[in-house]
Amino acid sequence: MILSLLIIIPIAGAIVIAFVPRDQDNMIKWLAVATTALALLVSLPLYFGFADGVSGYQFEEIRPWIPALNINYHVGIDGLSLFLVLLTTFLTLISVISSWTAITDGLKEYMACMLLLEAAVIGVFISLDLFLFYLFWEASLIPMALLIGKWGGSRRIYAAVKFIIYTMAGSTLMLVAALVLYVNGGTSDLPTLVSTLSLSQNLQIILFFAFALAFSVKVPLFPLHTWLPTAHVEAPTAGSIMLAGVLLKMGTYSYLRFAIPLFPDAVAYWTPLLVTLAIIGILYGALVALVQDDVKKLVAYSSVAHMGFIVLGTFSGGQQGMSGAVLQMINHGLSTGMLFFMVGVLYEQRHTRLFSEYGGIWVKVPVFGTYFLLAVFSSVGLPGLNGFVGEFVILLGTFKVNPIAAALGTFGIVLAAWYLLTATRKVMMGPFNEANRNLKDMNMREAGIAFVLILFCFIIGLFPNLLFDKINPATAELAEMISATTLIAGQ
Amino acid sequence: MTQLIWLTIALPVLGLLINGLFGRRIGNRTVSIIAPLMVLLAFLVGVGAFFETMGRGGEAVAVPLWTWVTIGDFNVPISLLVDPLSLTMVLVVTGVGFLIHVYATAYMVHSDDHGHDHDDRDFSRFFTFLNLFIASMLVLVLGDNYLMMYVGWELVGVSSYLLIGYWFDRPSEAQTPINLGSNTEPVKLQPLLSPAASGMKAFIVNRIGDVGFALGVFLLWSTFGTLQFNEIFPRAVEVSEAMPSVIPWIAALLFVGAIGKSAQLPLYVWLPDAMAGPTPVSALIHAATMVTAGVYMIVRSNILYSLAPGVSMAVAVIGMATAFFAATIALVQVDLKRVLAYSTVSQLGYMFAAVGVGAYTAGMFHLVTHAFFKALLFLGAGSVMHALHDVIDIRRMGGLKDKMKITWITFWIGGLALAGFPLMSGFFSKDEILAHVFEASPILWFFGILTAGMTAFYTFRAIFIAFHGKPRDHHLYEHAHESRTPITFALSVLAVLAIFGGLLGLPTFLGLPHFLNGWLEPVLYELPHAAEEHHMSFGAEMGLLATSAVVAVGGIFLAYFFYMLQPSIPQNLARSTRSLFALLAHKYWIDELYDTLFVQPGLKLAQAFADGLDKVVIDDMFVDGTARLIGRFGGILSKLQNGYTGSYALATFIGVIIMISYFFLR
Amino acid sequence: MPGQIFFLIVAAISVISALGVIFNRNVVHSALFLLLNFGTLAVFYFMLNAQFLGVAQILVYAGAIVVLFLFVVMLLGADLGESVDTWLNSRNLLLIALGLVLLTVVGTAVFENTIFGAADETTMEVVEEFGQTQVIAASLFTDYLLPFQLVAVLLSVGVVGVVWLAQHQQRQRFRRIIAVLDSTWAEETQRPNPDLLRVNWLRRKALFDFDQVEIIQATDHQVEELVTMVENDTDSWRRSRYRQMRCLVDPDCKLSEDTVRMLRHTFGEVKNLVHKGVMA
Amino acid sequence: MIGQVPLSYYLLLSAILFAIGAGGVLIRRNVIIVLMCVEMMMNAVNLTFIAFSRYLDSTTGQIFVFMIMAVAAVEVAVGLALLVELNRHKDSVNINDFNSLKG
Repeated sequence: MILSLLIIIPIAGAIVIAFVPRDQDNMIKWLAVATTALALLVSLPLYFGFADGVSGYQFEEIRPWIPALNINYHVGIDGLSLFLVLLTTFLTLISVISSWTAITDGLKEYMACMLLLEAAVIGVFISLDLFLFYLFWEASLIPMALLIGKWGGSRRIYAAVKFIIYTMAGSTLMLVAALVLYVNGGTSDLPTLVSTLSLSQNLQIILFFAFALAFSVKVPLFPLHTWLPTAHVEAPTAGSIMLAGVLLKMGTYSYLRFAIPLFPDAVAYWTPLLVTLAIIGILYGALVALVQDDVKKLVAYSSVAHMGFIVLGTFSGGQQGMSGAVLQMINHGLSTGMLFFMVGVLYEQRHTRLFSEYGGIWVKVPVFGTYFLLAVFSSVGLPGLNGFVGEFVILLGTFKVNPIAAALGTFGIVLAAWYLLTATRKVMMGPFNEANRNLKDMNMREAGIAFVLILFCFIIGLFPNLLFDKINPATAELAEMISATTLIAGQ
Repeated sequence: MTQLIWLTIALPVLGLLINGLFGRRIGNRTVSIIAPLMVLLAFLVGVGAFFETMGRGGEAVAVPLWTWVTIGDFNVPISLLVDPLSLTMVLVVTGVGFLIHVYATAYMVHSDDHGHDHDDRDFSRFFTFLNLFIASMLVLVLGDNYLMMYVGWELVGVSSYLLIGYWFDRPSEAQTPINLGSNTEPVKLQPLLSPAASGMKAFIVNRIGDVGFALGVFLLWSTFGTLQFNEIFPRAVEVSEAMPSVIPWIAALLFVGAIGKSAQLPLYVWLPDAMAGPTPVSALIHAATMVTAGVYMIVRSNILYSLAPGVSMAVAVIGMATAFFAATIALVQVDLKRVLAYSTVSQLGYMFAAVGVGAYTAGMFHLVTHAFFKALLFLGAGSVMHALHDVIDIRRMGGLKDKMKITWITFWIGGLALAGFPLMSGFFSKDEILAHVFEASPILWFFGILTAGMTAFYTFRAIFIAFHGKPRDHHLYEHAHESRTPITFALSVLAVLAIFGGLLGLPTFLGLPHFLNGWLEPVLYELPHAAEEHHMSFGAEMGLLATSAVVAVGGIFLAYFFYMLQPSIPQNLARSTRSLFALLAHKYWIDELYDTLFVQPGLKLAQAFADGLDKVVIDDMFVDGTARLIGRFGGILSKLQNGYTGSYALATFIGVIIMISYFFLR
Repeated sequence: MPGQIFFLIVAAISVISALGVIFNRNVVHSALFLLLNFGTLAVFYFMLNAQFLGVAQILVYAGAIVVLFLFVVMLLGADLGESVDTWLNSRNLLLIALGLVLLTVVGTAVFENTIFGAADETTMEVVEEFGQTQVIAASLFTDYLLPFQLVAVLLSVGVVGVVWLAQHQQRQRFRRIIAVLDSTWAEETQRPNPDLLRVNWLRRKALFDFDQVEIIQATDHQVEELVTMVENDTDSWRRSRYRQMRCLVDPDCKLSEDTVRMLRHTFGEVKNLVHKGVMA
Repeated sequence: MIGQVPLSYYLLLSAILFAIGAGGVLIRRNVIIVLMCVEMMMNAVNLTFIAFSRYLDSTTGQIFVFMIMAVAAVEVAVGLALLVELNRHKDSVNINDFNSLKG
């Protein structure tokens, strides 16, 4: 019952907020915080109650949804989605608290959108039925587009429209593929489909392409990524945190949940292309990030690079790569979420994101500086922090199968260091830029959020097994599923 | 005590947390007590473990802490390895580290013009990062698998980035051109990089090396299936027979990491710029400890390098080439710290030459002695800088020996040790390396001896210019004064170590005890069919000893002759060989070369990607392009809706006719 | 045979009157021809034994609808139709051709196949009771009751619609609407004179059809908000008018030069507001 | 006397009337005339209905005509009201002036 609760609570919260009179700002804020906190509390037993070393879905619930078409509301989680759900509830709470003073007009709709977004995203992560998944996949677009469209920057309408149409165009093919699967398999239930399905190799390749297109837009994989910078630049701080922290993971997670198990034979066919695009994404994202003059654009392109790593891990074929990819999703959520939060803190005081406006502010805001530096190090992959574990394991897994790709990927971390440290130098170091003279340091609220975020980074960095013990069974199953078919495919 | 070895890491981390979180509140005095205290305690734990290991006969003990990562068959525990090699490094790191911490407590206090002192602005931040470095270095040396070593590898890289960029708001300073006499036009020098820029440069160049190291670790795992030292080394021989090409690849990749970290050719460029950081940092990180990580790595994986003779020879060649190359640049440097920086690069070259030819103990021996006298020299330079208000250009010094007695004497001792003056620690370690190198290949030995001469020359060039002769800048000279006790205490302890360091490894052919050989013996894996130890004849050994002594003394005398007796010679010589002099002064234009070869093209490519490919091609042409296309297509359709009811009626009418004729005429 | 001759005569009259309705300059004459046409149809209904409908035809069509036409013609004074020669342009010739095509098709269809057993030349004796009003009323109020009610509803809706349309006229029509940015106003709109409406945009904060912008007392941020909203206006009619619109800025309302640059970029011209009277 | 007229005559006549009505709608630009022609088209259809009802001996046709009459009446009423409203706005009766509803 917990999983359905996780969807019901945010929606209920949104409805309650809808009834609060418009001018009661404080009440709305506290209601939103209460709802998200409750959702986080409800999601905690998922971690503690999760049985280690057991493959297969846990906390499963099946209820008839459209009995006539044999489609039912089937939800459940396993190693892949457990931490993504926790990440979602956690980041939403952080986003709500971080937009305490940032949002002034239309606070009611803002908080409602935030809660609905949380519900939709959790839905995506826990649904085990193709159409339920598709429903939540599309549902998550609306609140995000509203967040960008209403509370965004100057070109927000363009960014919101581009965001919707880009993702929508990608996922229409997926719907068609889902229908084909439904027709062939007789049901849209994922576990049964995976076990009973036996499609021809060519059909699998085509269907995989349809699914892959939808997910690649969301990841975003190299050629389909241009919506991300515009969306990030225009989105409000909390919007960016949610977009980077959680929405991007829907793409990579769906690869692991739907594309690979449903079409194992097609994986061998598509892996070279996807790995190449991932590598390009890593190097290209890093290079372009180097010359950005807008901090948010830089972090957006860094997300493209980091997600490239995750795709590289997913298609590394080995269990190490996959587990690393799942862990890296969490890490990217935390470190990029924190980076956006930090940029948001600056934006709230200076209302600008251009590097030229900043410089040498570490003197003026030491606490902010330290947290910003820790966030950068987590993103660069400094050992002891979470980024390192994920990246190392992904590259390790990839090296066993494809040394050249691993070499290029490893070179990617040099570029990552280059553009992130350049950004640090432009913002924090160098001669003090007088424009920032009345910049105030982080207040208790912001420092609290930053501390919690970096604390989790350290915990994952020092004790990754806390997560790996739960992720490994699921990725073991996936890895053996692929290796079985690749053997058959005689590769 | 061995089981408590994890304390050596935990203590600095504790210091780091205390100073970091409560630095401002507990005041600078307490900060400057906590930091050195932690390192001292770590040192004491190290000494305890040392005696225990001595008692145990040097046999390794693993201290597991917790399993870090387990995914399928990839399992990496966090555990510390206590064996002679790691203990040597622990003692060097914590010992020299402690002295430098004590030195820093006084060094980071600046006295302004009218005499009263005030602490550096972020006093606690400096000591936090210093403790962070000690902790990361100990993780590197104590780790008992390659992943822990890699973790330490990156952590020291980060702490060096933080420490170099400590004065992050200082701009880059211009260097006064070198004048070569009245009528010739002076040689202009590029401005020194700002601390922030050199910090970043250090981190990125290190990271390029780390890429090689990481790939080596991946290759290790994919061939051996594990990263534990005690599981890899025993099976190394049998694996190298099974897959002959793998071990050389692993050795080469790991060596790339060593090049990056220990500033060998071609990735040495970051070390000279790292002098922008405070002097204690240069002493600790860029002389004694971090840069020696590469040597430690090769000595640790000695079996891999012994099984890959080709790569080992390459290591030796690169080492010696770096030694020679760096020594030539050091000859003409005008900045005291940069002279010492290039000397460090050169001495590291020696160590790599040693381990390259298989003389692992000689490499370690030189590493230890170098740590002592090079730290001493750096601290001496720091003390001089401190006294002269951060002026480090030797052309503005002179005659300081009367003003700064202790610094002068200790600097002399350090200089003698570095030059390899007989009976000093440097002499024994460098001579042992040269002996082994001679055994391997006389050509390398020849370069080695040449570099030794040059080392002696540039060391004493700096000493004579700075301490002897007439003061060149009277205002500075008036103001110079001896540094306070913590500095002089550190200098004198290091001076003692520099003198008696040699006792660790007296030449065996004279029948004298070589402590290090015995001590490191359990760590070194003997090749089963290794060629038996072919001893050079006694005469040859003696001859080598004599030549290196003569070369050292000759270098010192030459410097004395150039700068004390005939001060005009250097200027005339420089003027006559102007092009060569300018080449050396500009460090063979290497920095500019890298800039034009890698940095600028990288930025241009990035710009092309960002504006060209990203904005125009993908964004405009495909994304917005299709949008515009559909928009235009929609426009055409909308023309049909022209608002005249008449045309609508006509359309319906035509439709009716078509339907009727279809039905009736079918 | 006499029946057929009578039929042909009446048919000729109705066709001629139909053509009369179309090819007539004067609308009133067309209306009268239409009346004649309806009359001939009523005659046909009688011939076909649909007496009730014949009477209904005369009452409804001839009586009510034609009269309504005449009434509207008189109301609007649209007595001058367009000149004849404009009819025979290319488009109309095409229509005539199409009309002929339709006729031939229907004609052939009618003559070729017999229609559902209706014998062509059957001589139908007069069935006395057929077509009587009682018969129609019987079926109307039994199996067609629902349509009957629906027609009632339709008629009432029609009436309501017409009444509303007619009543709609009294709404005031302003000659000019000005969007004003003045934080000193309390109320949202001011009407200095009947056909001038000044709306304080700061209060309304939404887009509406305005002809001019006056910035009297507003901050840079508020002006920027207006410009952003105007930029994102999706109403194509309004978008086309912004370029020609005037924007008057009160000299003592200090705006930063990049706000003024933004205004100049959005509106046609930006001038200083000269205080003629109290209100421009 | 009345019965001799065959059904096809009536159908042909209503077709002609319908065609004239349609022609009128397409050719004329005066809205009132257009409305009149629409009325004519409707009457042509009524005639067909009644002719069929007479020859097929069923009253359904007549019921239908009854309905059509009601619709026609309402249609004219609303049409003219709209015309009056539009006329006040554009003070012209030419159908092509009312073209603001365009793409």
